[in-house]
Amino acid sequence: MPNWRKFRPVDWALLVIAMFMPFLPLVDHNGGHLTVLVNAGVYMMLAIGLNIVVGFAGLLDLGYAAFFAIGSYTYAMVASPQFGLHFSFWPMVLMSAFVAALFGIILGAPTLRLRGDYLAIVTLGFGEIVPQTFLNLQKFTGGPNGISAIDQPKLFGYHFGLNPLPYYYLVLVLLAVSLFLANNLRTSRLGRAWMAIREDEIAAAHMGINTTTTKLAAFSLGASFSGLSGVVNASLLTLVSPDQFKFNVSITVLSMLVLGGMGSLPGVVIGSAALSILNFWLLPEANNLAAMVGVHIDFTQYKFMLYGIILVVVMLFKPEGLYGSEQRKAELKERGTSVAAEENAEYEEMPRETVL
Amino acid sequence: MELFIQQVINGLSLGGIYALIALGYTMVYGIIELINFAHGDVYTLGSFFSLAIIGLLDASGELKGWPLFGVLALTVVGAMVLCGLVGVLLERLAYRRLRNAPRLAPLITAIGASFILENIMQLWKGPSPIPFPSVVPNVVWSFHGVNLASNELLVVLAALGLMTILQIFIYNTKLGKAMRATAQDRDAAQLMGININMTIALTFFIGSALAGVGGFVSGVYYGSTWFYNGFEAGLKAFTAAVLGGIGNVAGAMLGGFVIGMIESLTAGFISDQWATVAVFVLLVLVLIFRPSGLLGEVLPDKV
Amino acid sequence: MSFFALKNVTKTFGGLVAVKEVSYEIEQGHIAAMIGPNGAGKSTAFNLVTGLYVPTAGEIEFDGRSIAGNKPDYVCKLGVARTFQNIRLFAFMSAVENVMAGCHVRMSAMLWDSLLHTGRQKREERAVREKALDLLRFVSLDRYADDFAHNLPYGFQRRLEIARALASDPKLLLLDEPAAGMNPREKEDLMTLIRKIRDRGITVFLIEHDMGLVMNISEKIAVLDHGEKIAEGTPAQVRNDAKVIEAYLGKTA
Amino acid sequence: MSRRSLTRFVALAAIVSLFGTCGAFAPAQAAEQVIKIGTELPTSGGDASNGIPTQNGAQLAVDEANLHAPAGFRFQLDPLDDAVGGIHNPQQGATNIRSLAADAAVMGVVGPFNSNVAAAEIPVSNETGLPLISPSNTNPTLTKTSKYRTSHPSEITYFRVCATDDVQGKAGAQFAKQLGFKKVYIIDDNETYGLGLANVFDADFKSEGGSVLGHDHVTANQQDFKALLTKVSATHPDAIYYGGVTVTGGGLIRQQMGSSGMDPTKVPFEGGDGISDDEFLKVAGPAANNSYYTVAAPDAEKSASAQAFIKAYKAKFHSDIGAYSANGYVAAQVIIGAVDKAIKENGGKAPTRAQVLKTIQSTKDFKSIIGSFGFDKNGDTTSPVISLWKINGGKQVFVRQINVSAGG
Repeated sequence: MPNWRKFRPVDWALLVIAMFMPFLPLVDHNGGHLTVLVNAGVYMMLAIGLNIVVGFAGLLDLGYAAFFAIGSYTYAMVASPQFGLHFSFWPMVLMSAFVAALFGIILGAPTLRLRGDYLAIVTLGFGEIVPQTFLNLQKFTGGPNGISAIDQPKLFGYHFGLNPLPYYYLVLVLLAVSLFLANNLRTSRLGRAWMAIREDEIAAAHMGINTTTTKLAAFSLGASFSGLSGVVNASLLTLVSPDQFKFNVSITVLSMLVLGGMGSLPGVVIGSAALSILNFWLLPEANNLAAMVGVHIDFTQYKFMLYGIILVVVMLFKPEGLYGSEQRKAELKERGTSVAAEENAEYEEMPRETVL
Repeated sequence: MELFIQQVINGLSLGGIYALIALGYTMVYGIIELINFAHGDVYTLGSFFSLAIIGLLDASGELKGWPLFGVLALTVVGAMVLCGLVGVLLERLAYRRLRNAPRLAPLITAIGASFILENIMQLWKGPSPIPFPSVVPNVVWSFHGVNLASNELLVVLAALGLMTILQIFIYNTKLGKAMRATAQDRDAAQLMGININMTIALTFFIGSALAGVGGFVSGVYYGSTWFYNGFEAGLKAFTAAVLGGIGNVAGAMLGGFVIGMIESLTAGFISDQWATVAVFVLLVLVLIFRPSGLLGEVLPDKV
Repeated sequence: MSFFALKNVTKTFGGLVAVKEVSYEIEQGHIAAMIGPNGAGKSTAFNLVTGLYVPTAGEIEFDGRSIAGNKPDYVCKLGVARTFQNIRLFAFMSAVENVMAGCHVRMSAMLWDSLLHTGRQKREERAVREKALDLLRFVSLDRYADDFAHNLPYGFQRRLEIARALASDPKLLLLDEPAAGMNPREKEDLMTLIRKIRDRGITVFLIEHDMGLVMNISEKIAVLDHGEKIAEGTPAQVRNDAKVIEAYLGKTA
Repeated sequence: MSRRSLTRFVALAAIVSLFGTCGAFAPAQAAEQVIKIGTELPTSGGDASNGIPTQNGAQLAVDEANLHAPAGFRFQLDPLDDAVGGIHNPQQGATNIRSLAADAAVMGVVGPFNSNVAAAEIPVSNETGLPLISPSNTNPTLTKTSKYRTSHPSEITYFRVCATDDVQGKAGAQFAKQLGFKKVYIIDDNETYGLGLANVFDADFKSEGGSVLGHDHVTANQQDFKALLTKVSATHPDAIYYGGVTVTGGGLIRQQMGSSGMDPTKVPFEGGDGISDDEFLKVAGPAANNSYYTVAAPDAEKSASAQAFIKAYKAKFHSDIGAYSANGYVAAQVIIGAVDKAIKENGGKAPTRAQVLKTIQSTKDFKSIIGSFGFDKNGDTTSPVISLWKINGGKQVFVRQINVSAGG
C-alpha cells in the first residue's frame, strides 16, 4: 500500500491520469493513436523491467533488447505457421516471461561477478549476438524475414484480431500488474538487498546477502518483464524480425530510465511516457508543422541525438532524473571521495580467487 | 595455404586498426577506470577530419614525392590534433564532473556522448558510406600467390610504430610517469604535485589522437568511411583492450591483432555472418575466465 | 574443537606474506582483541575469517566447523558478523533500513513473498522493523531511525554499524577498530556498549589501536607484528612482554 | 523558482503535454472536401535516397489530379516516414498504416518501399481494408501466399506495380548467362530483400546451367569485406552476384574487390535494383564500372509517354527521377483513378474506402507511363517489366527491358 502522506503533487497527477486512461478510448476512437499508446505501453513495460536491473540493483544492462527479442521469438515460434504450432496466448505470456528470465540467468550466472562496467560491455555484446544469431539461424527463425502471421490472443471467445483497442486494455492491465509487482519488490527483503548491493557490495555480502543470487534475481526478473512486453509486441505486430531488437532499443529504454529517474517507479512512468510522446507524436508532428510552413527538416532524424543529449545532460546536472527518489539523488550527487566507493574499487581489483 | 596466409594478412591489417583504437581505450581506462564509450566515434571522426583536410588541400591522388608526403603529414597531424581536442573536450564536458560519482554515471554519459558524435557525423557527411580518396599510392607485391599490399603494411607499421612511441613516452618521460602515477593512486599523485586534471586531459588527448591516426589509416585502407563505423569497431577494439589486459599498452596491441585475426579467419573459413558473433563470444569468455587479459598482471592487492 | 580458532593461518599476496602461521583461540562469551602496529596483518586476518580472502594455508574453526574459504554471506549466516575499519554503511539508506538489511540473513521471505507481499511477508517485515528499532534503541540511535546513514555524525555511524552487525544475530562479532576517531567520552560509551553486547552472550573479537580501550575490556589479547603473532595472553601479560614493547617502541628502546 | 519547484514544474509540464496529446488525439475535424492519399516510405536517413524520389512521384500525381479533381473535392498527400534512425522499420510502418487507416479521409496508400516493412503492414491493411499499393516491394511471398492476410485471407488489399523477385532473380540469372558468366559467387546482405533475391538467382542460375561457387551472407554495418573477398577471389569467379542494397554492403563490397585480388575491370558485379541508386556510384567509386543490375520497373526515360512526367518532375523537384519515382507516380494514379470513379458512381458524393478498394482490385488495362497493366488475383501486376542496366563510365546505362508476363 503506498504511503499517501508521502505523495507529492506529481504523484497525485499521475494517479489521476492513470484513472483516466481506461476511459480514453471512449473519447478517442482513432486506431492509430491507440496503436501509438500500445507501443508506448510496451516501452513502459520494458522500462519497468530495466529499472529493476539498473535502478534497483545498480547493474548497467546495455543488452536489454536481447531479452525483448527472446520473449518475442518465444511466442512467435509457438504461435505462428513457422512450425505450425498455435499455442494459446495467455499461458505463453507467462511462458515467455519465464524463458526470458531463464536466459537472464544463463547470461547472468557467469557474468554477474564482473565489475560493473565490464558487465555493461558484456551485456552489450550479448545484445549484439542475440539478434545476429536469430538472423543467422534461418531454419528456426526465418532469418531476416523473421516470423510472420503470428497469432492474436483470444479471450472468452473474443478474438483480439488486429484491432488496437483490446491490446490497449491488455497493456493497461499488464502495466498495472507490472507496477504493482515492481513496487512490491522494491519494498521487500529482496529490494532492500538490491539497494544494499548497489550501495556497498562488500558490506552487503558481509551482512549475509548472497550477492550473486541476489543480482541474478534482479537480472532475471528484469528480463522477465521484457518477455511479457515481447509477447504483446509480437502479437500486435504479427511479425518479429531481428532488426526490431537492435542496440537502439536498449538505449531508448535506458534513456527513458535516466530521464525519469533510475530507481523511481513514478520516474520510470514519467520518463517512458515523455520519450514515447516525443518519439511517436512530437517529432513527427514537428515535421508536419515544419512542412506546413515550407521548411523540410526531418526532426525524427535527430531522435538519437536527442537521446544522447538526454543521457549526458541529465547525468551531469540532474542525475536523479526528472522525478528521482531522494535516495538516488543523494547517492548520485555524492561528491568528494566516498570511502565506500574507493574501497569497492579496491575490492573489485582483488585477485579473482579472493573475490566472493 | 596461400589462402590462409592471405587471411592472416587481412586479419593483421584489420587488427592494426583495432589496436590503434584499443590503445586509447586502455589508456583512458588505465587512468580513470572509465570505458570511454565515445572513443570508437572519435576514431570515425579521425577519418572524417582526414577527409576534410584532404579536401582542403585538394589532394586528389595526383601528388608524388615531397608534396604527397607533405599532404599526408599535414593530414595525419591535423586529424590527430583535432581528434585529441575532441577527446579533451569530451573529458572536460562529459566526464570530469562525474569523476567521483558512481561508475554508472560516467558510463551513461559516455554512451550519450557516443550517440551525439554519431549524429553530428551523420549530419555532417550524410548517412551513407563516403568514399575516401586514395591519397597513398597502393603497391601490391605478389609472392607465390600471396598478395601483400603497401596499405596493409602501412596499417600494421602505423600500429606497431605508435605503440612503441607510446611505450617509450609512458616509461621514459616525466609526463608519462605522471600518467602512471595518476593511474596508480590519484590522491598520492596529487600530493606529489602532479596536476591531475592536466594529466587526465593529456591521456585523453593522446588516446584520441591515436584513434585519429586509426581513422586516417582505415580511410586509406578501406577507401571509405561511414558515420557508424565507430560503434562496432569501438566495441571490438574494447574487446581487444580487455583481451590484452586493460591498462597494458602492449596488451592492447596484441589483443587488436588477435581480434582482427579471429574475425578474418572466421569470415574466411567459416562464414562472414558469424564473424561478429565470434568476436563477442570471445569477449564474454575472456571477461569470465580471464578478466585480467592475456598480458594483464593480477593487480597487486592494496591491504 | 574450540568455539573459534585460527590455526596456523597464512595468507600471501604474490610474494608478500600478510599473515604468517597465526594461531589464536577464543572462548565463547569472551572479549578478545588483536593488536599490532599498522600493516601487521590484523585486517587481513579479519578478512580471512569473514571469507573475503581465502587463506593460503591453515584452518579457521568456528562453532564446530571449518569455515576457511567460505563466502562472506555464508560465514555471516553461520553467525559471524563484523564492522569495518572504514565505516561501510549503506550510506543512502536510512538508519533503520541499514539495520533491517542486516536482518536479511535471518529472514525467510522468498521471491514469491517479495513479489506478492504475502501475509507472511508482511508479518515478517513488521517484525523485522520492530527488531531493527530495538537494536537502534540498544545503541541509542532510535531518534535517528529515518535519517540517511550518510548524514549521521561519525561516532553515530560507528554505533549504527554495530547495530547492523548485531541484526544478523551473530555468535561472534568482529569489530575492526571500533574506537577509531572517537573522543574519550565516546570511547567510554563504546566500552559500555561492547560489554553490553558480551552480556547478551555474543563473543566479541576486536582489532584496536587504542591501548587504553583494549587493555580495559579484553580478556585475552594477541599481538601481531609483520604478519606473525609475537605474543598472546591477558592484558597484564602482554603489557610486560619484551617482544611487544620492542615491536611498538622499536629495538633501540 | 527553487530547484524543487522547478522539478515539479518540469514534471507537470510533461503531464500537461500528455493531456495535450490526448486532445490532439481527438478525431480531426474532417474537411469533407479533402481526399487523402497516404505515402508510407522511408524518407529519412540512409533510406531517404529511395523513399524521397518515390514520394515525389506520388506528390506529382496528386498535384496533377488536383488540376481536374471532381467538383468539391481536393486531393492531398499524407506522407509518413517508416525510417527509424535512418533505416526502414517494420514496427514504425505498421503504426503508420494504422494511423492512416484511422483517418477516414485516406483512401489509399502508396507504399511501403521495403519488403520486411510490407510484412508488418499487410495484416493491418487487410484488417482495415485500406488499399496499399507498393511501388517497389519485390518479395514474392507477400502476395503469393495468404499468410500475411491474417484477417480476411481471400480479400486482397495489398497490390504492387513492380515485378517480384522471382521474376527479377530469374531475369538476373538470364542476364548473367547472356553476359557470358559461367561461374559466379553469390553474396547477400542477409535482409529480406537481398536474401530472397539472391536465393532466386542462386536457383535459377544453376538451372540455366551456370555454376555457383559459393553463397555467403554478410552482416549489417560491416566495413571490412576483405576476408570474405579473399575467400571469393580464391574461387576465381567470372562474376559476383550481390543480393542486397548499396548501404548494407553493395557499394563497399564492389569497392574493396580491387584490394582483395580481384580486378573490378575483369570481374564484373551484378545485382538487383538494390544497387540502382546513385549511392552505389559514389561508394564504389571507379570500381562501379563493369557492374550490371536489374530493375523491377521499365526505364521511364525510354517511354515516350513518360517524357512529360520526367519534365514535370525535374521542374518541381530540381533533380533527376529515381528508380521508383515513376512507380510511385503510377501507384498514386491508380488510387486517384479509383476515387474519381467512386465519386462518379456516387453522383458526386464522397467515396467509401470499400468502393475504392473494389475498383482497385478490378484494375485492368490501366494505361500508365510504365505501360498498361492490371492486378491479378493476388494483387500483383499483370505486366511485370524488368529493365536491365549496366554501369559504364561512371554512369548508369540502360541496356534493354523485358516483359516477363508471357514467360511467367
